[in-house]
Amino acid sequence: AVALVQTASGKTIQEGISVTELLPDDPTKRVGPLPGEVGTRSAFEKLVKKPSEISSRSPLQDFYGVITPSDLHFERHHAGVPAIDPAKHELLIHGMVDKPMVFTVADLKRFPSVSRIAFLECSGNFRMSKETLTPQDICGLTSQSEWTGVKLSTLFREVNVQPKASWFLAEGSDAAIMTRSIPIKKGWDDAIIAYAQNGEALRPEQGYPVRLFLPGWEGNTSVKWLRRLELSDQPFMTREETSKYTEPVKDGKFRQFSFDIDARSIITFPSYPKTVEKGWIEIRGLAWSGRGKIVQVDVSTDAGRTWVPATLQDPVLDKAHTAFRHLWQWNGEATEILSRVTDETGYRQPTLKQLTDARGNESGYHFNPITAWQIKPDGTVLFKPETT
Amino acid sequence: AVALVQTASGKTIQEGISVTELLPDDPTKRVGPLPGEVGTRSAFEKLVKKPSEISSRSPLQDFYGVITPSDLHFERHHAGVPAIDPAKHELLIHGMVDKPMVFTVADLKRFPSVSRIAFLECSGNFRMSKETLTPQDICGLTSQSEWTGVKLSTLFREVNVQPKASWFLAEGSDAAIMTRSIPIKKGWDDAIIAYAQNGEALRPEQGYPVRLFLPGWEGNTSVKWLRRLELSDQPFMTREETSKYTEPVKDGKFRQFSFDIDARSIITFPSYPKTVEKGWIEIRGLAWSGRGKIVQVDVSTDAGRTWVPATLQDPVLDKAHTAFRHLWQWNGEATEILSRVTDETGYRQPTLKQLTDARGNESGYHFNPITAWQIKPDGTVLFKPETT
Amino acid sequence: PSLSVTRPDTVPWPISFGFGRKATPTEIARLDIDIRPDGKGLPAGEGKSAAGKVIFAAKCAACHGVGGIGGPNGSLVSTNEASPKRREKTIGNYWPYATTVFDYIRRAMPFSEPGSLTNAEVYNLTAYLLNANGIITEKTIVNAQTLPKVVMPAQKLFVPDDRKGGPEIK
Amino acid sequence: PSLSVTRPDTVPWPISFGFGRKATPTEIARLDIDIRPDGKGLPAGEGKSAAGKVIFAAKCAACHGVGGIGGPNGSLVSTNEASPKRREKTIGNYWPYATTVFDYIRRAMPFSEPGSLTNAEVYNLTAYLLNANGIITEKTIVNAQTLPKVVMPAQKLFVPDDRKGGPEIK
Ligand code: HEC
Ligand code: HEC
Ligand SMILES: [Ca+2]
Ligand SMILES: [Ca+2]
Ligand SMILES: [Ca+2]
Ligand SMILES: [Ca+2]
Ligand SMILES: [Ca+2]
Ligand SMILES: [Ca+2]
Ligand SMILES: [Co+2]
Ligand SMILES: [Co+2]
Repeated sequence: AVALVQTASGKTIQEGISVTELLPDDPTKRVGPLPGEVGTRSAFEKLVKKPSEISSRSPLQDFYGVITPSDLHFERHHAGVPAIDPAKHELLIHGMVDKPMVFTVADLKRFPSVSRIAFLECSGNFRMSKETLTPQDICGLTSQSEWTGVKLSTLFREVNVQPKASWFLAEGSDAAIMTRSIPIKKGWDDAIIAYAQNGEALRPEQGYPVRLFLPGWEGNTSVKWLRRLELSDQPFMTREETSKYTEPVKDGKFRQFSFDIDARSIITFPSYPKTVEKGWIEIRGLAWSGRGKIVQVDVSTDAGRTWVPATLQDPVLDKAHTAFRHLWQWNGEATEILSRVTDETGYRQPTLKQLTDARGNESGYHFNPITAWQIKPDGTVLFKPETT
Repeated sequence: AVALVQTASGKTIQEGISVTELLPDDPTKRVGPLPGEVGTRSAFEKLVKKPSEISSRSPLQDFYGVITPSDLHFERHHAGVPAIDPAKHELLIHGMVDKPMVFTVADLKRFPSVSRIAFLECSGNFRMSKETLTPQDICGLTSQSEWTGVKLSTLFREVNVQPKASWFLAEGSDAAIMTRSIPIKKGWDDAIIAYAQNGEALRPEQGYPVRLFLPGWEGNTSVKWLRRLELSDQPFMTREETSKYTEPVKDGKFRQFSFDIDARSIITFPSYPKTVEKGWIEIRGLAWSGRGKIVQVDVSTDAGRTWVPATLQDPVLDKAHTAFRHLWQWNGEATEILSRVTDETGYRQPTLKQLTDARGNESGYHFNPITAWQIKPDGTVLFKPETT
Repeated sequence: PSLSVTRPDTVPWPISFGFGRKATPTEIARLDIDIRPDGKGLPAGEGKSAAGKVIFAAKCAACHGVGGIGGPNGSLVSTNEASPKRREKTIGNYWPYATTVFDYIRRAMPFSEPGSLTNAEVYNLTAYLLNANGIITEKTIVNAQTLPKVVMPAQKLFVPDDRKGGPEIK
Repeated sequence: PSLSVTRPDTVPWPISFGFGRKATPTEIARLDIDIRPDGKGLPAGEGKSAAGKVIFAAKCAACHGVGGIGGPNGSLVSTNEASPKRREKTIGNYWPYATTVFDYIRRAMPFSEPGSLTNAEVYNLTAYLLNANGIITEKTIVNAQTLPKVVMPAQKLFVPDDRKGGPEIK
């Protein structure tokens, strides 16, 4: 038997240390906590989402790579996170089907499964009020996970969806009984009834025990805590697809059922509130498109006058946050840095001016403008609220 | 302002509920906890590593997809987990270099970075004592993360490694001051000085704040809590590459510096202690190789008489756990199910008999035999200790 | 189906995996609470504005303002703001279907006691909010027949998304 | 270097990024504790088996057994087991280099007080363990000159990995 030296206190240090508390000068002289059941996050890493009353934003500027730690996945819900016993939870599929059926969570896990790494973004993911915004503030309502579940098409076959069905309603079991109407094509294409995220069961905030996951579509359509799907020959016109999640376009009209997330990118380093030093800087960021793979990210380090393609981190996945990097030698002069993504449909991320020109409005859902950061001669980095 | 209804109590339910405690019958009638700073794991999910005094095994049978949740990444350390203040931690590179240098963690993060999804496996990852073993028991010393850091080659260039250097020593700052000698070629090829894992800083158990990561190599060589690299023209013959991490081969000899993880696969579902029912079963598992990509996984459902290629989950990545699946209709009769991987070098996972024939021994490091599960007529699933 | 296959993509996909159970009409009815624009799903019963006004004052006004205007959780009733830009979105000026009013109130309101209203209360509240927004008269009886026929002022404002990917910014 | 490039793979890689600082000889010396098989790294000083025996009894035997045999954390000294299969791996029968004994004890032992031994204590313990395993005599003085010259019985047993991938099972 190994002598268990300082296990408990070592563990206490690891979990509860305050920055002022003294660590051992030399960690090589003190045996640390031995292997445990569940790992910890270092007490030196203060990673938190930024909650408002209706959402909680992921700290994009603190992330590395493209996987969002599950406990830092953004949250958006309309009546809080329900507490659900997975043994009692069921999914009902009915309406225009030959065999209306009920599936327990255990049933769902028995079907052929699929996993994919993909982003999930709220379509209301844009803010630009002031210079002192972080990437988290500007667009922290996007996160990425490896999602696992059963393809909805598999369940459609099981219940025998009728040929005339053209939409389906997805309904959650939160206190908002969230509902959205989804064109049936998405259900056949790549919709997943997901029960797992980043290797383990969904987190409660992400729909535990089962949610709809619609790759590339506005987050609200991926209904969490899913309890019911009703097949129909028309949309249900729920409050979330009429009064909400519709956006002003030209001529006083409002666009409805705008599901796809338009291609977008943001530089996450350097960004406010970080500061930089003269010399070599690796500009880093994320780019994604709800319409497929991204094909190129351009970076400008001269306020948009010239653009250089950034390096994309392999593998570039379909409908997934993709990391980009661009090596830049900063000469210490004031400038602005920007990124601009192009996706495989040929869509190039617009400027704010292009967006407002096209829609005649300065806000609304599905706002994905190029984001610029001002670099000041003293190394301060500030968001540039207007990029027109 | 939204009325914050039952936030605290809802949160308590979510975090601390016992299975016996009553949940609301209908979660749609109770507003749950509103968006928070850090997410939770459902209290219904009991995910734990299995600790011994020297290691802690990942619950492979409980995972979905290929990402291992960071707090469930296997642990293997020789003197516990050190508590390290990242602001004080430094990496020294010296020996056969023109410019011996010291890098703070902040310095390391400024260099060009790279991310990759790859497995990490302890080469001592095999047990077969009895029938009532889970995948976690048999080979839970393997896990997968998205690792981010600076390429070691970038640092080699920075310090100007001398042409005659052929090995380097990697040294940790745990209480074992873990050391391994690594051929310099690996340092130039794909070694990473990693500071992040699955989107966030390394976890303390995985080397916080900085570790060596050698894709595809036996886990012990990816020295954690890295404090020093010394370039040399010979190996240092540390205790971990002589007395440990060497394995018996033919003629009473012992193999040293066997770094590559040989291709391996295991069926994680169905597996002990799960039971199955007659009918359709999706056989699921993981396959990986330290020598590159896997190209095929064959599954046998008739005790090894015939084999069928399984479906591989895209993307198949280099030196990465890859999920495989095979749809099987079980007729209720006793049988055995097995999986067998082939990697891109043409290596096919051996049987235990092939391994023992080749090495003249029945145990040792780098044991990667085909693993069989017995399916009993009552649906019980048991490990088959001998697969010869 | 036999398993004598050698390629995974030719694995015979069964007609049915046989997992899950048939849903009974009773359990479907218990969950099938949605209301479609054509009125499908509306329950028996009816409501009137006057009755709804009383309920609204008691259960809703604290969050949505007296008369549905100006509460901390947003107005539900339109006023005549000078500038359309500053105009708050309400049932009167932004909701394309009257059935949504019934559906949403019944599933989600009042925020702190969701699911507590009777169908009659929801009919009354629906009548009240439609009347307060000047869409129906005070006398109109709202029920499964009349509600789907209410034409909402905002319906003509909504257009479906016609973007298909590609270079267009729209 | 200029940045007038259009392809990311042609970004000029600087000779130096300029991050980090030069290491001073003092700070290198403080961390450079490893011992190579050729003796590089061995400090001044020396040790003898008799002195090591006393230290071992006080600081090591509780975990590694009296005389280095049979403790809860494993034997360090060989016995003559009949079957080589059951034979415990020890310094005497499994360690290919004597320098590793000094290096490992100094960096990691005693388990509960790592880093607490003086160089002289480590030399003495090394001498004791080599002598107890019948590799050096009781009189041998162990120091930076003599230790690398000790030929370990197990050295000839170790072979490097010669597998290169490919179908071979080895
Ligand atoms: C405790 C506060 C509260 C009470 C009481 C309350 N509501 Fe609400 N109501 C809200 C909140 C908050 C929202 C927005 C919910 C969301 O974000 O999805 C809302 C949204 C609504 C909406 C949708 C508004 C829109 O334009 O999309 C309607 C309609 C509504 N409430 C009606 C009612 C009625 C009718 C009652 C009473 C029976 C009521 N509410 C009581 C807080 C309240
Ligand atoms: C409190 C228990 C404890 C004490 C006291 C202790 N050791 Fe150890 N020793 C261990 C453990 C545990 C290991 C295995 C460490 C590992 O797993 O890496 C070990 C390993 C060793 C090894 C390597 C054995 C091998 O074959 O790889 C040597 C040599 C050693 N100890 C020498 C000593 C000496 C000399 C002392 C006294 C100065 C000492 N130990 C005191 C617990 C102890
Ligand atoms: Ca069918
Ligand atoms: Ca939309
Ligand atoms: Ca150089
Ligand atoms: Ca090895
Ligand atoms: Ca319905
Ligand atoms: Ca040295
Ligand atoms: Co929403
Ligand atoms: Co080890």
